[in-house]
Amino acid sequence: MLFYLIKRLALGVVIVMLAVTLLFCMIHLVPGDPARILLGPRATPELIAGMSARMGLDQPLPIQILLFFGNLFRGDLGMDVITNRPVADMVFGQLPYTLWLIFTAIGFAMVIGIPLGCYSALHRNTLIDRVTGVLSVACITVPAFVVALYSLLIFAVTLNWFPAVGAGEQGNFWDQVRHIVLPALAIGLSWIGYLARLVRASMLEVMGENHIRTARAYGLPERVVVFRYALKLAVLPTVTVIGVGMGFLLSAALFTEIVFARPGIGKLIFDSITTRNYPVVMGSVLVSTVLFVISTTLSDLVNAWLDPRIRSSL
Amino acid sequence: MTDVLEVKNVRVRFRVKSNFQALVQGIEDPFIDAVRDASFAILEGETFTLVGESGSGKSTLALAVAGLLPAEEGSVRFGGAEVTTMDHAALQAYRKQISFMWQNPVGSLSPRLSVGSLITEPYKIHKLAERDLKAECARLLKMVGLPREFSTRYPHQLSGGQARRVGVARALALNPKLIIADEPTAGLDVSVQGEILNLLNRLQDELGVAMFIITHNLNIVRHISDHTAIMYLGRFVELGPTDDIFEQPRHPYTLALLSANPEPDPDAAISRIELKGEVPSLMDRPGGCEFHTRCPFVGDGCDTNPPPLFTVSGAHTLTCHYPRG
Amino acid sequence: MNDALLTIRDLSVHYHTDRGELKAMRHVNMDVPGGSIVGVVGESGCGKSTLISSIIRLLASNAIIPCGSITFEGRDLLGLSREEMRRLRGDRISIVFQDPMSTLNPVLSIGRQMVDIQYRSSASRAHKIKRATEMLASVGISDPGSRLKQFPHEFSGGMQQRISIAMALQAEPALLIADEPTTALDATLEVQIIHLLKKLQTDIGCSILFISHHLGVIAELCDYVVVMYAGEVVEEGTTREVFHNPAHPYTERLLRCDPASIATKTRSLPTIPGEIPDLVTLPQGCIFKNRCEHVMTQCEHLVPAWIESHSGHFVSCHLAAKPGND
Amino acid sequence: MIDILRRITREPLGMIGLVLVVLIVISALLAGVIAPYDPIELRIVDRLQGPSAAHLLGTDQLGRDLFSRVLYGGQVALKVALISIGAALGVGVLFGMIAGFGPRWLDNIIMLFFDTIRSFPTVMFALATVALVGPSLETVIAVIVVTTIPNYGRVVRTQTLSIRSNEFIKAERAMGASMVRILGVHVLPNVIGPLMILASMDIPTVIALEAGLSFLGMGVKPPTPSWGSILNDGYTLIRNTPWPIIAGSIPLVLITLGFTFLGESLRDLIDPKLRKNI
Repeated sequence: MLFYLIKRLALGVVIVMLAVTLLFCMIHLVPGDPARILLGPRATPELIAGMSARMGLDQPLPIQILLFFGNLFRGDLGMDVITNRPVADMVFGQLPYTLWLIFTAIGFAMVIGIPLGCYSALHRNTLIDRVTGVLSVACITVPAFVVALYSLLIFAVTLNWFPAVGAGEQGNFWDQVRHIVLPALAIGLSWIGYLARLVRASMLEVMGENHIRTARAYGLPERVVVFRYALKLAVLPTVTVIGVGMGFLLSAALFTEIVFARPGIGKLIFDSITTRNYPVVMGSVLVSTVLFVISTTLSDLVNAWLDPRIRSSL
Repeated sequence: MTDVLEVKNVRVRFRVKSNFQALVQGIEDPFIDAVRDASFAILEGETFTLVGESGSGKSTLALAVAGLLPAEEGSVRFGGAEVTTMDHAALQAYRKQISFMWQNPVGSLSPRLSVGSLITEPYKIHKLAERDLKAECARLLKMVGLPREFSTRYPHQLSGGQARRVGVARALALNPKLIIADEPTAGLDVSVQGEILNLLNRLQDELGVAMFIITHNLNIVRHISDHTAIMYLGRFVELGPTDDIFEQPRHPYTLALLSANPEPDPDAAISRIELKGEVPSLMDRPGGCEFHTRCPFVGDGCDTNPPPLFTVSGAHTLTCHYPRG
Repeated sequence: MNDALLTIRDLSVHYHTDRGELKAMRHVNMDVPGGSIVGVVGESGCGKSTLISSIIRLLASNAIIPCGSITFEGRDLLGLSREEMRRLRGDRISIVFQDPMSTLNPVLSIGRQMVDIQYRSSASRAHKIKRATEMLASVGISDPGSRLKQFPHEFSGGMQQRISIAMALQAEPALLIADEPTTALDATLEVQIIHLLKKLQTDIGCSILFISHHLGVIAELCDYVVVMYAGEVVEEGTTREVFHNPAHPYTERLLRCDPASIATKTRSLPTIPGEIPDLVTLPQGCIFKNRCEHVMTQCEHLVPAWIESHSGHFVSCHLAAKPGND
Repeated sequence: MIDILRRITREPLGMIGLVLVVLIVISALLAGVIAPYDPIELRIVDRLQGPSAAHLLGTDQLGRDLFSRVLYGGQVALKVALISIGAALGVGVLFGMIAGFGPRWLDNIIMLFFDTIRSFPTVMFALATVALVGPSLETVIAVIVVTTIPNYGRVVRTQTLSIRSNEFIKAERAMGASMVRILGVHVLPNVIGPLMILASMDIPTVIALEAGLSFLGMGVKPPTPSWGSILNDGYTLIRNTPWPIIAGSIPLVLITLGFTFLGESLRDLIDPKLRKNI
């Protein structure tokens, strides 16, 4: 178990390092000098050289990467070239907003999606199952930013039920809740459909397995068969999917943060890209990558905790 | 008669732990021996059968013989040539002279190919496609007793017995000198098992091909085999002419296997020999005689001394401290 | 066999398929007397699994039962409500399935599962655990107390089958259905399981409906035998009668082609040529006619009746119906 | 093939999917014929009109006919979807089969790269790339190809691994068949079916991604019409008129629904066991 954990963490570190290296290579390989792009066409060569030095771009590529990792170990993600603030402060200042948004969205999707999927599986081919099925597909297929636009249009602009922009007043819990409803809905809607379908499919599969037949053959009440014997197995794939889904969640969060002008890591990335602020882009992408690695590792651990077969093969 | 195949002291090892895991968990040997010290020979045109239960290493030995798994030690000689040290080209030539029939009748046929393409697959692999493949296909189908129309069917449209026949036809395609058949009757009904065994017998009579059959069912062996070896935990425990083994089984394990398939007669005196417990793990082989943990006739020294080789008569040998009979 | 525990009369089961109605089981009659072991023999496609599923009423959703009755302890199982049927399962009727590896829930411990199925009892949890421990010990699992905490995958196939038997017999049912319980196991383990079943049956005094394709095992274990072919019961009687005087040509051929029954070496083993007929488009007349050596004119059109050729020995064959043929 | 088509049309959802897909594909292809106006022609006089007989979906802030822009936007969406999925499929199949069939170390390396690419949230990766290279259709396609390869690669690898342990592959090996022959004749035909279904269900995802990037102003360059840029116009005009949002989202939702329904009925017909989360 400990061996597995160490292996997973080592792999995660390798993936993050590889990702950073790839990004550096990309910056280096694509035509155009980031410093020149940042400063605009009328910048003097001296200015550009100065900016290159500030961004660390005057060093050879391997040195740049090494320097970046060296700073990383000290918790330093570099400096924002425009405001001269540490990137780490900026990123970690924005991160809680995004995390709250993602957790609210996924929590809300789980609370609705999983029971819906179970219900559909157990009442297969009934009207409700079919309606849920079609609605789930519809939910999955509508992109998050379209949902965001419509909820903004309907609930914020037209009906004026919820605020349209921002994350709410610091320290005012209810205001923050009011501000998170629409963005979380925008992200979570497709996940409701996704989880409902996933749980339905895996529930149907589990209900067809031999051990469920055994449980029924021993006369266990259907309630016990479903909730104790089948459900635990049926949610296993959900854990993996949510773990891997961190990437999609972050992408969706980016759109909703922009649409609702909400602070967060997605908005930070977008804003720094429009201002060509590379250190901030770099830092935010790195943090997102780390988030992804953490969430997949966590989901594997939860799976191992839920499934003794995985646990003992570790 | 000359040997087609001669196997001497073959040992096959599998890695079960990575070196790192072994180091962390303090295991000295990250390998297990799936086959230990196996020696036998197959004469031209005769059938040799290997009997053993799951985990006995019988299939592993067959794969090593076919050059599909490396042997750690020992030699496999086919027509005088050493198989274990062959390079790629020599192995390809070797594979033209042997054919391997796999356990699962339907599962060993590529699901998206028609029976016709399946049977002529060996010609295409060995670039002998200039032959008239249609005629070859018809000839092979006739040999195994399937109508010509079968060449357009697909594996999932075949019954187990029919699929097995297709497998036999494919095995015969390149006129091999040796056919290795892993559980040729597995998954087939009793009434169909007879058909397949009869087919193999008939083909052997007609073509003079040598056969190496692997099975867990000692009772089918009597009718098809010239020599038989019984394997337990990767070792031969009894080896000899089939008739001798059936007339005078001497190893307790052989006796147990024979009695495990009782006659279908309610009045027959049932003298089933019940073995204790289960097959030990290969990672934790018992000391002394490796069978002593399950043997009903265990005696002094069985748990400490390796059993001696005991010769019953001629080629009939076994390893046991206290042979029965 | 009037004191029958389980009586099946004229039972048919069909499945709705894309190709049409698959008549998997037709007009089946059989009895399981109390305290006896009844073997059901047949090759693949004979309807053994349909028979079991219909007794415990866990048929696939596309199955229909056009006719017949299953009487168990005086009650018609087909007439029971789902809830009544559920109450019987695991209490009066229990079952051991073929593939031990997939029979037990992989994410719940053995102890949890064994305690769960005692949900009917009002005994304390400690008492239930004690009962489970006793059951495990009685099927020959050493150190049962601590093994209750383990999960199915931590046991070998033979051990898992022992656990399944322990669970099935925990409530001391009147009828145990054993669906090829040894097919997935090695021959030397099969012996152990057979002996175990026999011993437990004597201890508990239940009946066993033992399904197998293995004639030798049936001969050794069973008091009565039922022979099935292509969805029909073709012969039924005491094991001794059926094995010594097979009245149906299929039984007779099946007994002949078992390689175990042929003690002398032969290069040409007896077989039953031909294939099982398609159960969607059933042929007229006798179901076995296309593979029968003794096929006669009436076999072509007339379905043979279910007749008693000797006392307690039933068969459905035109040969047996001929006067003076027995 | 015709049989599959007939069976799809028998299912209501499959039929709806098919009709939607055919409708949108045809209208995109024939945009030049159907569209009543030039999609990039400015007519400031007509700006911000609601739907009318002249402008079915109204006009945007520059007076451009939204219906015409939606039709032409379909061309962009389909082009991006087909090219990028086709390319990603090709590369993914190749690497997936190599990973699944090749030696263990090669598998590990390929999987490490797949995992690394997967760890970038797609949109952030796309934005970073666009920021470096500048927005264009080619950049969008390249980004989508790079980020989708691991999806297909992983599916192909899993399938190859499970096929590899089948006896029929062992049988081919024992007969001495070459690696190329085993992969091409025996593995590929068994992998490609489920993969095509996955790909057809990915088309909506890719179209949504293109629209998303264009929405952020990081996709196609204006004034080229794209559903995403129409939505972006709608976002900036949200307090003035709802029509650009409605116009941009309708085709997006319809085509995603169409391909999803079609893909799902295909999957249910051909391979009911295939699940989205492989």
